[in-house]
Formats: sequence, structure tokens, C-alpha cells
Amino acid sequence: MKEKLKNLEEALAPISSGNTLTIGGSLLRRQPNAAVRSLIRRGVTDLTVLTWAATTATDMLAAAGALRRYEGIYTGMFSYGLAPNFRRAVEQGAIEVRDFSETAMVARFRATTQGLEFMPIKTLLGSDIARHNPEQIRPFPCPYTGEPLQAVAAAKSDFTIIHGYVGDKYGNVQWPIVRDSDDIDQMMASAAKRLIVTVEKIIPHEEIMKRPTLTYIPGNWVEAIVEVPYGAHPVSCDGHYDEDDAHLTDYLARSKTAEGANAYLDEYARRPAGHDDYIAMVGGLSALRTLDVQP
Amino acid sequence: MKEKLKNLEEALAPISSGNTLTIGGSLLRRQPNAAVRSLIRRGVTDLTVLTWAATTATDMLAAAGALRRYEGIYTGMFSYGLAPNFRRAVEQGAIEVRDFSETAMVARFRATTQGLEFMPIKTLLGSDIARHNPEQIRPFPCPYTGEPLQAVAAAKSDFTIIHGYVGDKYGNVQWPIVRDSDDIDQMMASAAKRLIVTVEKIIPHEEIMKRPTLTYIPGNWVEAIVEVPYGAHPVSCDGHYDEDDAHLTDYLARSKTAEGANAYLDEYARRPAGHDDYIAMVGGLSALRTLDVQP
Amino acid sequence: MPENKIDFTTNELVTALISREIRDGDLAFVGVGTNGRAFTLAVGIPLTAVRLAQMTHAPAASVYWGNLLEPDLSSMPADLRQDSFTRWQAAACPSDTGVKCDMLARRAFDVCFDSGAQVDRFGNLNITAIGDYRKPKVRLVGCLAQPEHFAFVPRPIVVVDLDRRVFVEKVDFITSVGHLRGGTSRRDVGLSEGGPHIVVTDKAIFDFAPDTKAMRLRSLHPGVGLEEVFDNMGFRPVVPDEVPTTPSPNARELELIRQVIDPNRVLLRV
Amino acid sequence: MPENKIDFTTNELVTALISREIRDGDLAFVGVGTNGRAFTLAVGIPLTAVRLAQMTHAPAASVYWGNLLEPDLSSMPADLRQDSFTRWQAAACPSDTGVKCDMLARRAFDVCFDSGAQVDRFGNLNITAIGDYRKPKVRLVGCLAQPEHFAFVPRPIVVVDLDRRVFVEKVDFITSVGHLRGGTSRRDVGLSEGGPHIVVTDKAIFDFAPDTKAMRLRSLHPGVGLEEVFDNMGFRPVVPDEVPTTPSPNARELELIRQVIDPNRVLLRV
Repeated sequence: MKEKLKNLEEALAPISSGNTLTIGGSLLRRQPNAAVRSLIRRGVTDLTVLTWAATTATDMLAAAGALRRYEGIYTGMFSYGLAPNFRRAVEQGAIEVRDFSETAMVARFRATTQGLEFMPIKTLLGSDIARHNPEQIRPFPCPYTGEPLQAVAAAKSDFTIIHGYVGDKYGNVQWPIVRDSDDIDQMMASAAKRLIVTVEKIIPHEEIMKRPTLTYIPGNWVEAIVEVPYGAHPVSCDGHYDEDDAHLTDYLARSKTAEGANAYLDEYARRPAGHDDYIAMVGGLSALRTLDVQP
Repeated sequence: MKEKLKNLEEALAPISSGNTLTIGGSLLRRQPNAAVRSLIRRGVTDLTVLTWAATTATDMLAAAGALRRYEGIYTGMFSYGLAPNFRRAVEQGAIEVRDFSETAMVARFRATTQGLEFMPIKTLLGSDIARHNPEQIRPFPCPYTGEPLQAVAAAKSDFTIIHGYVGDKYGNVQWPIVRDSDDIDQMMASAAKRLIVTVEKIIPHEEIMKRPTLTYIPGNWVEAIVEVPYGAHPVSCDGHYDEDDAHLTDYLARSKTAEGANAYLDEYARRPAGHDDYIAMVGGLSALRTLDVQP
Repeated sequence: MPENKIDFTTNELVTALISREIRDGDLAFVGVGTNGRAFTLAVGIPLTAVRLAQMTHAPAASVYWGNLLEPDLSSMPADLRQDSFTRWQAAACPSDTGVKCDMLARRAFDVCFDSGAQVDRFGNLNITAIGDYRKPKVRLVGCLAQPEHFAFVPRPIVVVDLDRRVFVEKVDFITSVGHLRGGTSRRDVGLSEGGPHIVVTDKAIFDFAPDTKAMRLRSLHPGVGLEEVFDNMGFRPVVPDEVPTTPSPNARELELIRQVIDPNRVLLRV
Repeated sequence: MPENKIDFTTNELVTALISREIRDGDLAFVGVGTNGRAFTLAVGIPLTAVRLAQMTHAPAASVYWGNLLEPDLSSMPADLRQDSFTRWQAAACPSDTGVKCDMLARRAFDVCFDSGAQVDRFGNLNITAIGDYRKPKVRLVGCLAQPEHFAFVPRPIVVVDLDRRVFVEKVDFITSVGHLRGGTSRRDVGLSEGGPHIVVTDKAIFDFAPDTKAMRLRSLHPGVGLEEVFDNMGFRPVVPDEVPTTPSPNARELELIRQVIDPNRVLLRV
């Protein structure tokens, strides 16, 4: 096995402006926010982003003006409403958007996982999702019945960034038994070309080996693994900590204007030297521990 | 939720001669042998069977002359060599065989799971597996690249029989954390039209609800669930008991001739009134408990 | 929804109505929703209705919510924090949400609940964008699995408030294909039978005319007149000769909703 | 394999040879095999070779075995009973074997090991049936993932004993497409570059001529002559002007095999 433990900046160093990124997490869970703040700090821009149900990570990239193109199933703030910065940028025509339904996006990651250029679906027959995207949703007939099907294009990205629960230095990432599984992180990981995983905690390889069925991202798929406690803050990591309501409320309030959002990013993404600084900014570990939930 | 608890004979009653069955398990693990013995006892015949890595369940059906057609990736006896009765029947031309590679068989169950008539693969280009099966493995061009692909036909069966670990009366079946996962039981379950599951033990619904991530077969997919302790005997149920080496050795010795195999079936499948009788025949629970492994 | 003059709220009225649409053994998809009134429409009313059905005539009805299959509706989360969802007990929590997608595509669901920003004469739904898709007036959330709902679920139930901005002649963007352009147009593009079954609003219930597939008034809520309905719609629905009144909830239904299912008015708050 | 005159067995010779084919970071697929000599060929030699590579020049080499990704080769199961496999510690045990299938199809493996009943001039492999497929002389096990190995893995290593019944001009059934009919025929049917890389036997090592893709003698084991090889093959391989001798294992390799990896001769027993 190969050691893949890096610090956040080292792990993200290969990512550059113009790249296509797959970003994991779903709704207010396991958004790789620490990684995204680091990219914003470095000024990476002109990104194409593929997501599942996106919230903070994608909205911060939109606020930073770093999003050129977006492909996903949802961007919003879950119980907090719409995603203010993403919404503003899209309404200004600043982001090229391609919408996909859940079945379609799943099919795209499965295609890549299975080494194919497409997967067949029949979900989007007649919809404007397909009408606006003839490049990535193509009609073709079923080879058995002749019925109309749609071939959705495989999800291809240069890098995939996922925030996981715990892992070892070889990149094996495990999930807890009690968790919220309403996402496609494992699918994104299996489809990744270059996979960077941040985890709440690095644990000994011996612990991983005792329960190999809990490994949802095998180290074999991983390029770099980074220990980033509270790496999803201000959203939650299920089984570890809850979302930070006060911080999210503040984020949304400041995001009412582009200037407010930019000031937020200056304060929380651009000015801190790194994730440790960020943690200090939001009150330190002692403040974050108040968000902890029972494991 | 609907109660789905039945006894073995009730659960299997809808299955009749001429049906197509998907049979779960892999190698010397979780073959639904008790269910198969019950079908043999009832004289069900003329079956088409779809399997993963098949051993005893399929070989006993072959010995009983109940197999008309077979579609799978492997039939043998793992570390015990070839499957004697299946082999004999195939060599006599008595069973119509369609071979599939693992990727192809997985694609077939995934197609059904996803409500499609086929899945694309490129594994079998140029192989005799495809040449001998133009009905179920059809060439078609990739809608994106034009490269040659193969459409494998969805796996369709009238009934699916799986032997699981533990479940509740609503049909929710859970796996243990430490297990051997080298099979496609979950995929077969999701693709099932009518799913019958035998389990080692029925446990309270409250226990299931505590760890819903361990439910690999949701009761929603299940038509009937049956408590059948040692239901995989003489093969193993990983985490519960090991294979019965003496019994398997005897089975293989007697299966050297069709008559021997038939006498075996008389003794262990046709003559016992049911699974309880079978357990008594093989030495009772006390004898079987010597096969138990640490949970 | 505002209180009616009679002794039940409109939320209670439509919840009871929806619960009677649920058949024993139905598997219903409920979305994860957002906050405020949108939460009531997308989550609160549907969960209450299915639970009510379980407690009255459909004990084997169940729900897929988030990625929980058959969560325990007898003890619903008391708040919307992640940990409350994480620990919600259920029969199954599959390893990823692809399992749900597959169940949708293989038509394993019977009913689903959908809300949206626009719905049109033929029941097409828009949750993606208002205005020009490339540079929209309002960018909404996207698609989620709502296209799947209309494509694959036999009986989708749309839950929205009656509003002229919502009920438009033609949606700006077809996220979910309903009855498309009416008639056989849905089947003609390759979709199976189905499409939206009923549309439940705070003033009336609609279904779709069997031939034209145009939205049709099915019943008016107690105290609501035809003109009030027309005033709140951007198109004129089909109106049958006789328009019945939406049946009121009975005493037992109201008691269950108020005292057992939602005693703290969390689900039907607004 | 019989002992040679020199101080290593043929099993040790080929194990060391294969271990040198393993590069650092390689992911190798090893089958689950059967018993006796077939177990040695399919499982014993490959596992020993990869472990030897890990301990010498390729510490980051790893194995997918059964449905275990990176099982701990420093403590291999002592027997073939199910529970020994169930409890074999590994980095990952994915939820089903479809994960392995996908990894094969997306070319995530570097090396695989294959054995079979027949292999022909162009490296096509048969593990399905001898004789007529519909009514075979000998029905074998089927296919497993061996078609995937040859279709998708860049460097498949075939491990078989040299035998006239195994090395046939043309296999009765192409389970795994090797170099098909030679030349560009493999590419012509749509398969990617690849196909069997080397064929390791108890008497010689073969590879495939770059142009014709016909099986070519790469080296003769110490003490084995050309005629002995030809006598045990149903076709004549390409023979280069100079045929080297298969390099012998060195002292350290032998020590690791004998004292550390397989001290009880479980893996290289027969």
C-alpha cells in the first residue's frame, strides 16, 4: 500500500484554473468546504463543477466568481432556501448551467465507473432538460425493443473532492454504521480520475482492516487523503457534528449582496492562512465542539 | 408495513414447473439449499435458472432433472472441483446453457433493477459467449463514439430465491458487518419480480430499525420471508456456520453416478417431510452447531 | 393556509383528502423540502397524510424519505437538524441514493408528492428556472428527482397553493413532463402512462380530463367559489357540469392529525 | 511441478519470475481457484509472487482477491474454509462483487492471473467447455471474470502447465479473447490493446510476437530443451534465434518464499 497522507494545500496543489471538479456531499452534509475555501484562497477560477445536491461548496465558488460551468441536480441551501450567490450568478448569465435529474446524474457517474461513455435512461424524454442539452443527452433506440431511450454522457472530471468521515494514511475511508446515506459520494469516488479526500480523522490502518465492509472509498482509488477536522463546517458531517445554524444564517444574510458575500469570503476563505486559522476565526475547536453529536 | 412471514412450503407454493428462477448465493456461501430441496421434494421441474457462482443449489436441481435451461457465470463446487450433476446433464445435452461473464451478468441484473431492457458492456466482443447467444448479447454502436458495444438482455425471472442472514417479519434482511461479500444477492433482490428470502433467524423489527444501513434487502422488495436455520447447509452462511465438509464429500462421492445422486436426493430432499426432518437426518441441531463460527 | 370558517384548517382538509388517496401497501415518495410554507407543502402535508392513512385504512402504506425506506412515521424528527434525520429509525437506509433512483425507474413507487414554482394546463412542472433558461429571471433549485416522479410513478400528487404565477398556461421550463401538450403527446415521446394524477391546492382539487389531459376541476374546498379559483389561475381549467365540494375530514381524522400525528403543529404549522 | 536438479523447485522459479513482472503500485487480480494443482496455479503461485514483490521491489503492489481489496498478504488464510476467508483482514470489502466488475471494466487493474483448460496460439483461453458447446465432451466451470481480464487488464499473466491437451492450435470455445486470430484482429472487433501478456508454464515462459501476436518462446526453464517444449504443445510457437534460460530466483527470493511467505508449503504445495 502507498502512503497518501498530505496536508490540504499539497493535496489540492494539482488543481488549477480551468479544471473540471466533481464535488461530493449532499445538502447540508459533508460539503468539502475546507477544500473549497482553500481553492478560493489560492484564486483558482474558471471551474466546471459536477455535483449532487449542492449547497455551500458550490455557492461559495459562485460567490468567488470561480464557476464557469455547473452540472448537477440541485443547488440551494436546503432548509435555508435558495443558494444566493449561485442564483445571482446564474441570473446574470455568468454560469453555464446544465441541469440533470437524479437518475441522469447517477447514470453519468455509473457510466464512468463502468468504463463506458454513456448510460441509457428514459427519464428525460420530452423534458426541457434534454432539449437544452443535446450534447450530453442524446436520443437512441433500445437495441431490444426499439423504444426511445436517452444516452447520458459519462461524468468526466479532472479531480474529485469528497469530505469523508474517517480514513487511514493509505486513503481507505470508512463510514459509520449510523449515517445519512442520501448522497452519491461512493459513486463519485469510483468514477474519479484523481480523487482527493478530506476526512474528519485519520485512524490507524489496523482499525480499518478490522471492518473492511465499512470502507466505502478504498485507498486504491485515492490520490491524496487529508485530515481536516470540521472540514465540512458550516454544514454538518452526519454522526460527527451538526450544521452551524448561526454561521449559515450569517452567510445567507451577508450573501444578499455580491459585496457582502465577497467580504464573507475575504474574512473566512481568503484571509485565513489555512484551515487552522479558519477554525480559530469561527471560535476555535471549543466552539465547534458544541456542534458535536453523539457518535 | 406488511407481515410477510411464512413457512417454507407456503412461501415457495407459487413456484411451479416451467418457471424461471434467480438463485442467490455464491460458491460455498448462502446457496438457498433448503428452498431447493423443498422444490425437488414437490417435484417442480422444467426450470430455467439464473445464478451467480453456483454450486449445490444448481447441482441438486440438475441431479433432479429439474433444469431445462441455465444462465450464469460459473457452476462448480469451488474447492471440491467440478459440479458433477450439472456437468453430466450438460454433457448429455439435457440442459440448455447460456454462459455469461461476471460483468455481463451484473449488467443483466442492473438493467432489470433500473427498469431497462438491457445494459451496455464491451466485455464480450469477439468471444464465443456472444457468438453462441445472439438473442441475449446484441451488438450496437455507442451513441457517442460509434465504437462497438454489446447490449446484454435484462435478467428476468418469475421468482428469486435468496438465503440471507437475519431478517424481520416484514421481510427486512440485514447482513453482519464482518461478512464475505463476493456475490450479487442484493442486486438479484433489487431485480426480483417475486422475491422469497430464507434467513437463519427472524429478529425483532426494533433491532432492524436501530441499524437501517445494514438492511441489504428491504422488506418492500420481498414477497415472503422464512426462518430456516442452517438453510444453506451443506454449504456455509458466512458469519454463522462453515460448510459441512463431510456432507459435501459424501454428496460428491454419491454424485459420481446419476443413480447415486438420485439416491442422495431421495434421502435428503424427497423423503424428509420438510427442513426440520432434514436437520434431524443430518444429525440434528447439535451436530450442525459444530459447524458454527464466531459471529 | 388560512383557517376556514368551519372547524378544520385547509391544511387539515387537504391532508385528509390526500390520505384517502393512499391505498394499503402503497409506497410513497416524499421529498426533503425546504422551510416555511414550502416545507408544509412538500413534506408536512404528505407525511401527515401517509401517517393518517397508515392509522386509518392503509396500515401497510409506507414512505421513502431522503434515503430512508420506511422511516418510522410514528416518531418523526422534531426538528430539521441533520442529526435528527441521521438518527431517524427506518427499515432500510441503502448505501446510496442510486437505490432510490433505480426504484423510481423500475416503477417500484405508487405515489409521489411534488411541489413547484410553475405548473401548467397539462400538468408539466417547473422547479428549474423562471424566464430564459440561459439567463433566467429567477434561478430555482434544479431538478432533483422530480422528472423521475412524473416519468415513472403511477400516481403523482402535486401539492401547491393556487396562485396565478404558479398556474401558468405554459411553464417556462419543463422540469417534469406531465401530460406534455395533452392528448397522446406524453406517450408519443416515449413515456409510459402516468403523469400527474391530482393537483391539491388550498382552494380546490384538480385532476386531468381523460381525453385532452387538460387540468380539470375536481372539487372546490368548502366556501370557495369558481371565480376565486379562476382569479388565481393563469389559464382556465376544464370545469365539469357539477363541481362537488371537497369532502371534509371526519372527526377521527381530525383527532388523529391534531392529537397523535402532529400535536405540536410542526408538520402543518404554516 | 517436479523438483529440478538445482536447488529450487519449478514453482519457486516461476513465482520469482512472476514477482519480477509486478511493478510497484500494481493492482493484481487473483482468482479464488479450486484445489490441488489448480489451486497452486490460480492462487498459490500468484499470491506468493505478489507478496514476494511487495517484500522486494514493489511495496505498494496489491491484490484484489474474492471481493477483498488489498487483503493482508502478510497473514494469509491457513485453510480454504469459508470462515478463514470471511475473517481475512483487508483494506476494503465492497458491498458486492459488481464493484470489482466495474474496476475491471474501467481498467483499474494492472495485472491479472488466469488459468484454463485450453489456450491457443493467439492466447485465447477456454474455461467453459471442451468439444461442442451445446453437448460438450467436458463441461467446465463457465466464464467467471476471465473474459474481463483479457478484455480490460493491460498485463494478464496466464499460469498453466505445459501440456499438449492445453496448448491447442485453436481453443474449442473462446471464453477470453486473447489476440483472437492474431495481427490486428483483436483491435478489429473493438477490444482495446492488451490481451495476454505472458504465459508461465512449468517448462518455459512465452510471450506474443508484436506483429503476428502468435505465442513466442521467451525463455526455457533451466534443464528444459526445445524438443521437450514442442512435444508438450499442440502447435509450434514462434522461436527466436536466441532463447535465454528463465532467470533463477536469487537467495533472498528463495528465503522469503520458504521462510516467510509460505513456510508450511500451503501455497506452493503441489
